[in-house]
Amino acid sequence: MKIRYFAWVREKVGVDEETLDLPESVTTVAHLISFLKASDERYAMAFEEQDAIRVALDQMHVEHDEPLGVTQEVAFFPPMTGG
Amino acid sequence: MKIRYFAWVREKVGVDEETLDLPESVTTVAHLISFLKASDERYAMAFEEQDAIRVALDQMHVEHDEPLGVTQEVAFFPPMTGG
Amino acid sequence: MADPAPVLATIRVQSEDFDAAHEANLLAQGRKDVGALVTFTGLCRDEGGRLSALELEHYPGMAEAEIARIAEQACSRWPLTGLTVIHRFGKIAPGRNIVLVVAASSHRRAAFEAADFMMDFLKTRAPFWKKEHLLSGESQGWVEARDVDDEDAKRWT
Amino acid sequence: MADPAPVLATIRVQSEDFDAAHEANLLAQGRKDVGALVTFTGLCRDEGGRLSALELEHYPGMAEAEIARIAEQACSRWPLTGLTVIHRFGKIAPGRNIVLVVAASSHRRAAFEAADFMMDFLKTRAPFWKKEHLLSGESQGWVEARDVDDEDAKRWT
Repeated sequence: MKIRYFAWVREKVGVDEETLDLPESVTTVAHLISFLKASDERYAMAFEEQDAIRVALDQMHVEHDEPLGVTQEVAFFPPMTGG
Repeated sequence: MKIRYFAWVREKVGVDEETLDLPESVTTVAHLISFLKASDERYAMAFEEQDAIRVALDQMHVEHDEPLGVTQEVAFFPPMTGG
Repeated sequence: MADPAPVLATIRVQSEDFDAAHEANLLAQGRKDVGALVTFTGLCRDEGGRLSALELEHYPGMAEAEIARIAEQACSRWPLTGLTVIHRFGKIAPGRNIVLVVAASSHRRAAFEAADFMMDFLKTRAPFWKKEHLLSGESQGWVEARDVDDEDAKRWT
Repeated sequence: MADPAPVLATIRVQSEDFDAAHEANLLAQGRKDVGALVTFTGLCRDEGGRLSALELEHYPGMAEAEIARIAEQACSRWPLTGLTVIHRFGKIAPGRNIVLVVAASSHRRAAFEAADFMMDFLKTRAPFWKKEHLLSGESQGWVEARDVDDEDAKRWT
């Protein structure tokens, strides 16, 4: 699964995007965050304030309890500040 | 006292403006309207829907119970439709 | 740092057309404290092909004075960095400009609300009256004031 | 007379500057049913001389898609005759344009509300992030989302 990071989440994780093979137990956004946090300190830092993190599945905003389903692209980013 | 008329009030009265000598008993806008209505049919027509008529004294909006005081210019007109 | 100078609104009542972009640029150019610029342009509609023109009558002197009073309220109510109001009079063809409000501020809500407020009170307090001219050549008569405009204006009290 | 065609919003996400007047004219020219044109321009402020630039990061693809979703809501909610949204990305100096919304309608309230709505949801849902660059040469870091923007967006629900 392709994972993209933006703004300070990107800076903390240290990469723009990466493609990861996920275990079958990872079925929701929240599972994915837990999986990433457990895998490396960089993710633990990036997702420290977990409630502040926004998520998009295939470029649509979703909540953390959303199933990953057949998603091809996950994106993590801070609250938006455009406009 | 100079009196000006605009829009359909002007059309019904038949003049843009006129200068009238008012009796001392005419001390408010409402008195002035009654005085005009009694003086000629044109005014009676123009002020028929009296509540709809707006008034300005020296170019400031006022209510019908406003005293004329030292007003130099009275204006009568329909509700505004600019913008 | 000295307090910012009070904002002086630019107000014009004229028969000539205006250039909305030029007026908006004047409020922004050379400044770095303007974060939001809201421009409202009111245009003459043909009402489904019915109208050949609107004719706007105004009360010279009072029109400028009343717009200035409304603008003063807007400037005291919102932290504006600039405010421009232009209202045309005379015969105006469908598709042409009638009225312009430009409000500039550091903050978007102030600019939106000030422009919206100006339009509501221009509609209900500025001494202008519209007469419709039909394509058929007749004059349709005077446009009637709409209750909804009074209700819009009441939102601000 | 046939029903009017559904309004297609014009949406662009670009690093280049835009010409607000040109975009506004496109929505009005050659038409006689547009009574109200509201143009919102968001500009980069220097925050009291502190900033040398804002840098806007965005999520390519999703930025356009999310703006299109917001625009679609605006078009279904208000009777618009046209809607244009342009959002820039990259480094933007104080005094320069960041974002443009132009809403055209027969009626002023629809144009005002649609533009206001678009800006509230661009702020809170379009995937853009601002980083501040200081005159001192340092990067100040990322602009934090403001609760007041969420509250503004909630006005429409």
